[in-house]
Order: sequence, then C-alpha cells, then structure tokens
Amino acid sequence: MKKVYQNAEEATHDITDNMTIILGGFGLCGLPENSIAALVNKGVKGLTCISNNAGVDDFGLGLLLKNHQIKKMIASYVGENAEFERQLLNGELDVELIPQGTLAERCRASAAGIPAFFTPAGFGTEVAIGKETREFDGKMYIMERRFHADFAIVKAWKGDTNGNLIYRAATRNFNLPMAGAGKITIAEVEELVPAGELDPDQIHTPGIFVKRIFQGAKYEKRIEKITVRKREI
Amino acid sequence: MKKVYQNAEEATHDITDNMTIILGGFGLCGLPENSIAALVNKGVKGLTCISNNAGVDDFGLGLLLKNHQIKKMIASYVGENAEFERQLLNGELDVELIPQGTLAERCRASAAGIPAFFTPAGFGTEVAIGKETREFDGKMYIMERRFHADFAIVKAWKGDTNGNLIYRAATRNFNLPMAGAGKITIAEVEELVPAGELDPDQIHTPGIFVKRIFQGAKYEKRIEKITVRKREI
Amino acid sequence: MLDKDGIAKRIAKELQDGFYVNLGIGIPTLVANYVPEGMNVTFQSENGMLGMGPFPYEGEQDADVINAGKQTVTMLPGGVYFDSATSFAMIRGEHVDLTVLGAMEVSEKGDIANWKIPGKMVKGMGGAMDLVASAKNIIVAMQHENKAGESKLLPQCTLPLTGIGCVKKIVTELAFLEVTEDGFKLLERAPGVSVDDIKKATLGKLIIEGEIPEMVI
Amino acid sequence: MLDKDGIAKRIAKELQDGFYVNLGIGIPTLVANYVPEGMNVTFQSENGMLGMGPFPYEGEQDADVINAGKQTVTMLPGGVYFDSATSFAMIRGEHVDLTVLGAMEVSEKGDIANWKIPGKMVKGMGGAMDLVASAKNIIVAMQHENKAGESKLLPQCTLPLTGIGCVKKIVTELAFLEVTEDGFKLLERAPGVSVDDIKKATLGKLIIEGEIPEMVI
Repeated sequence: MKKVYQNAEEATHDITDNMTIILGGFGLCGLPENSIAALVNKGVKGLTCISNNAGVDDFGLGLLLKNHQIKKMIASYVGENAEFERQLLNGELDVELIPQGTLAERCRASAAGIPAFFTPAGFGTEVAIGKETREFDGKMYIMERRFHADFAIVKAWKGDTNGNLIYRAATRNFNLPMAGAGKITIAEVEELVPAGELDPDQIHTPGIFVKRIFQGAKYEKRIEKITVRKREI
Repeated sequence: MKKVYQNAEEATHDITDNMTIILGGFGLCGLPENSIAALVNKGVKGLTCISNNAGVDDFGLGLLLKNHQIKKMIASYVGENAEFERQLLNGELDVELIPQGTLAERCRASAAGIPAFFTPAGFGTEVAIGKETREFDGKMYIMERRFHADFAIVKAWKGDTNGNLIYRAATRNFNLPMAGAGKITIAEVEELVPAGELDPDQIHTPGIFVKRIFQGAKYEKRIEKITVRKREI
Repeated sequence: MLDKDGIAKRIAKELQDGFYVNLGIGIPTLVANYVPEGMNVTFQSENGMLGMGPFPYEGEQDADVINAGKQTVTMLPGGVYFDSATSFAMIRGEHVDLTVLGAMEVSEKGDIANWKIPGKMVKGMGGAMDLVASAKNIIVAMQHENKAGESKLLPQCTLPLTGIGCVKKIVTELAFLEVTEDGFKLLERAPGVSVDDIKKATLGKLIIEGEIPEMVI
Repeated sequence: MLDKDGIAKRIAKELQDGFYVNLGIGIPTLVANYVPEGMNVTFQSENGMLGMGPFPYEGEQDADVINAGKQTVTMLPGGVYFDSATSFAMIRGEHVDLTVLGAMEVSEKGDIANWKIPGKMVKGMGGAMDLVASAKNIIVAMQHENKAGESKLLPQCTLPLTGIGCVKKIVTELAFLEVTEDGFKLLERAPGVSVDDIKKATLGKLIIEGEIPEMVI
C-alpha cells in the first residue's frame, strides 16, 4: 500500500462536496497550504472545516471562504478575517466556536478512540448549552465528544515514506493532535525523505496515523503579524 | 525555585507513609531505579503504587514488595513476580488490575486536567463492574477516572535544569504520560545538562510537568528477558 | 493613574520565582517587560511554546516561531516547543501558575466576559475559556471603565461569559482589587487616585476596609 | 495437524500489504517469521515501538529496546518509538489493522478469555483488553483443546472475559474458523485433519457448509 503521493492534487483527489475536513495550523503557522490550494483549485463545495482559525482574507482557509466553498466552520478564533465576519453576519456561513483546548482535545480524542471526555472549559457559558455537565472532585465539567471527519490534513517539516513526521518550532500546534483524527489523514511536508532517515526517537507523529504523504511544491509560509525590535547599536 | 536535587534521597525526602505514588517504566525498562532504591532505604510503608508492572522478585518494585512497603498495587500486568503472587493470594496485598491502555490514559488524564473519559477496554468484563457504561456511536464504553497521586516518579535519558526530558528508545513508555500526573513529579535522568543544551524541538516532556530533577548515581538497567539470535557465519 | 505599562508593572509584582505564566493579548503582554531582576519566570504561549522570548531583531523573524497572538517572537535557551493538546494539558492540568488576561467585564463573583459582543463582534474565545476554567491564579488587566465611560466591574456581567467565578485579582488604571466572596475588595489605589474616584468607577460591590494604601511600583 | 509454526504460517496468509499488526505473546509472535516475500507489514509493540525487528545478535542486546513481552528486540529502519498513551491511541483509534493473540477460551459469540484463572493465576490483562475492545480484525491463535483435552471453542466462556463479541477468526492446530452470528464457521481443515476430528474437538456451535477445503500453507 503506497503512502507517497506525487502532489496535493493526487493526495486530495477523493475529497468531494459536503465532506468534513480537519485542517492543521495555528493562524498561518504550520498551515497545509498546498492542500488548501488544491481544494481551492478543484472547487469542492459545501465543506465543513474544523481548524483553529479561518485564515486571513487572502490566505489559508480565507481562500476557501472567499470562494464560498465552506458551509460550516468549527474553530476557536476567527478574528483575523473580514470576509468571514461578513458571511457570518449575513447568514451565509454556519459557525461553531469552541474553546481552543477543547478543540485540541476533541481532535486527539478522534485519533485516539476516545468517544467523549470531560473538560472544565466553558462551564457556565453558552458553550455548555445543550451539553451534559457534571461534577467531579467538587468542580464542574462539560462532556465533549470526538469529531467524525472524512479527512484530516496536516503539515509537517520533514516526513518519510512511512508517514513519520517531524514538525519544526511552533508549527507542531494542531497538526500533531489532528494527525489520525480523520478517516484518512493526509500529511504534506516541506521535505520528504526515505524511510530510515529520521531518528526513531525524534519523530513527533508515528506514521501509522498518516495514510498519505506528499512533498509540497512550494511553501510561502506567510507571516500574519511581523513584530520585530530594532537592534541596539 | 530550584528544580535540581542532588540525589534520590533529597528528591524523595518528603515521600511519607501511606502516600500514593505513580512510577514509570515498562517491566524493568525505563525504571526510576534510583528513586525506588531510595524508597527501599528509607523504609516508607503503606504505599499505594500505580505502575504498569510490579517488577521482578529482586529488582524494581519487587524490592518494595519484598520489604512489605506496598499496601496496594494498581497495575496492568504483574506476571513476573512470585513474591507478588504469594502476597496477593495470602491477602497481604491489595491489587487492582486495569487494562494497560486505560492505565496510560488515566495517567495522561491526571496530568492533563481531564477528570474522566470513556474507553471501550474492558466493557463486558469484570473491569466494568461498578463503573458507568455508555453507548456512543453504536459501541459500548466504560467511564474511567483520573488518579489523585501525591507523587509521580519518572525516568528519562537526558534532562536539563529546567526539567525538560528526553527519553531513549522504548523507555518512553509510561514515563511520558506519568510526567505531571502526581501533585509533585520527580524525574531521574542518566545525564543532567544545563538548560539550553537540549534542542527545543526534540524534548519529549516539557519541564513544566517536572517539579524536581536529579541525575541518578548509577543505572543497572537490568534486562528481564535476554533474547538474542546467533550471528550467521 | 496608571498607564498601560503601569498596570503591567503592578501585575509583575505578583510574579514569583519559578512561575510559569500565560499572558493574554494586549496589556498582559507588557508584563513580560517587567519581570524583577534575577527572578526566573517562564512564559507559556498556548500555541506551543514554553520559554517565549522577546520579538526577533529586524530581518530575523521566522514564520514558524509565533506566539498565540500570531506575532513573530523568539525562543529563549532552555525553552521547548509542543503541540496544542499538550499545551492545554498544561493549562487544564493546573501546571501554569499564573494567567493574566484582558476583560470587557468582570463581575463581583469573579465571572469574566471577554470574547463576544452579540451582533457586533464574533472573534471567538481562542484559549481564554480553557485558561479561565483551569488556572489557579487569574489576574485581569483592564481599564476600569469602557470607552463609553461605563464601569467594567459589575454586579453581574451583561455580555456572554467566558468563565464563572474564576477571576482572583484585577489591576486597572485606578486600582488593584481582589475578588472575594463578598465582592471587589480594594487593596491598593493607583498613584494620585482617591478611594472616591474608584468608588465612582465601580458598579459592582466594592469593599473598602481601613486605610487603602497607594501602590508602590 | 499443524504445529505452532504451521498455525503462524496460516495466520501469515491473512496479512496484507501495508498492514500494521500487533502480535501477542506465544504463537502469535511466530507470525513475524512468515510475512510473505515483498509484502510490507509493520509490527507494533504496545510498549512503544512501530517497526519492531528480530531479536538482536548475541551481545548487541539493549536494555532500552524491549518488546511488550519484555524480550530484547531490535528496531528496523523507518521505525519509531513512542509512549504508552500514544500507543493505545493507535490501538483504541483503530489504526492497527490486525491483532493476533492467544486465548484460553473463545465463545461462539466471539467472546474471549485469556487473562485470569480465578484462584490460580493472576498475571493481569496487560494490553489485551484494550486490543480486543478496539481492533477491527482479531485473529486468535491457540490450541483447539486445553491440556486436559477440553475444547477451548465453547458455547460460552467459563473463565473471566477479556472482551466480548470481538474475535473474528481462529486458527488452531486443527482448523481455520470464522466467528459468525450463528457460531464458529469452519473455513479450512488443517492438513490430514478430518471434519469429524474438528467436530469432536469443538464444543461450541460449529457451522459446516459444503465441502471444507484443506488448508494450503
């Protein structure tokens, strides 16, 4: 069974209208940008996207939004995207906002065969509406469920032909807990190496969680907010 | 606040009778052997020990057992220890056997602020007795709780003065999910290096989970079952 | 009266050696600039960094090294990167010692609202709900009144809540307050601010016991 | 009749290219020796290895590299180490394609008992309960009868259960059987074994439809 795919188009060939897709990255950091571009190009519609953020107007999931390819967005923070806010306020987009830690844990639970767990995040707020709440050890918790996604798409720095992944710096973010969280997980990497080249002690995501892997054609790695300080002279 | 302790005695100085302790390792692999030796030497009694195994007759937790320092053992597999079986059959020892994946996940939950989660392991067996069971997506699950331990003691290969840990090969096992699972986590390491020497991308356990760290005086690293093949000539 | 840096400086006095601290966006971020000399404090950024350092020098920014506010930052020696599930394990598991965040409203019961203005703003809660539901020690850094001149320290919040009964302390341009079972307890006045000024700006129950000292920053 | 290696060889024919496989202690371990030429199969050891290889050469054993049976093993190129929580995430999350394990008893409903003999043996379930509760595809490798000559394929298990309704296929020294809604369906006879031999050794409901072919190994 081959895991290695030639490019984003091939790896995403069977993503079709109305599917649910989990996508890695935090803001524009560690974003599976080649896969997103492929989804934009193929014009697949009616998607439910689960991702921490919704991209910016002209990059990341913002590209799918502008194209009206997203029916529903599940995220924790969507504040960097004017088009998103417009579609939401106009009722063109269904949005479910959930706490960031709950999002991360629900992704991990999806990959790990945990159907439900309890978290204190959001107890007493509108996040808890319609959900079971319960006291443990004197504190109140909400029961949260795993996701059921068709695909999970993650981005790593290096990967090997067995699907093993290594992330760089703060790009590990949601990519790690999302790997394995869909029926099929696609990983795109900056550099694809033969199995055996990565140190087995330093792999972040074991290849068993990854069904398809490809080396992205190019990475723009756009920065959302460049903040710097002047060098003292 | 200093994290670095001189030795096992100093790091375990406030472990007292009747405490609950989580201990890392799988069999004798990745065992916090210096800390165990310190507990044997100080003669602390009435311990509840949570660990995947119970050591062998003359190493690992077997040493605490032989000394009658353990009141209760929570483990998944205890089959390598004749003294254990004797104490259990004689009613000298209270034992709770739980599935290995449940043990690992309960430790992670303890560290991660998850008071309860659902797992399919043990449904329909005596493990489920007295526990809440529930159907999700057409399958039955058991609700399992986190632990409340006074101390967690783990063993790593390298650690730094910030408490960051790197494990070697298959010693990562329960040490990783147990780091942070007690009120206080003690890490013993084969090599302690100054903060800044470990690559921030390759640390397995972030130092925030570790309250105390020391370099073990020596490591026997006993092998439970040496299995080898002859080299073809 | 304190400026933003003054608020950050007062909060910085609550830091303790060895603390792991999560700083929210805005004024809280400034706290990092006022860690007392010789004190070892580690900053957690919930997107996956412990040991977060200052902004990079011009030209040295790295798209892979950002903080939770999506700003380019640096990693200090001895730091560590991790994933989002591990990050919130730290937070929910109460391994983070102090959380400092902004608020639109705080109630006298310690409820906080800071993520949504119905019909106006829908940015999302990000990690704030996890942080306030989990932290042992939460300090709110904010202006005492909103731009319309209305008190943000209320009997109860009017905006959708982020968390309930969680705020422990509040530092505003006017005062340092503690949230107690009985209401907002005034601990310190900002330099040049009178108890009366604080009374006027506080709609929730304010507890004033004895002489209220002026802050020393 | 099959010897232990024969059982392992028959099970090996159920492997498919790209499979991730967890092998229990005993006969299941032998399956690793019979992976068809050119087929890529990855062995998972639940203590934290994917890509487990053969035993090390004499003198090259490493205390840090053991399998779930606590035996010294080796890691193949392209393998990966991980922790126990991640390991059982793989297992519970149904990322492992095939689990092969031994059993003391299997019922015609697919229940399995293999961890405890009350009053006699208290070794614990290890990872077996997680494996049988989670695996999509479970093959039991065992002797058809126990040492006392009693059938291990029963209407219902008499020993404490490891899991219920989970066993899909069984390979014994006598036969290859599938667990169906109606009972044990005989798929193949071991070489030199008659359908009658299998009938005699099976206490649970045995389904025999048409001619039962002899195994080809």
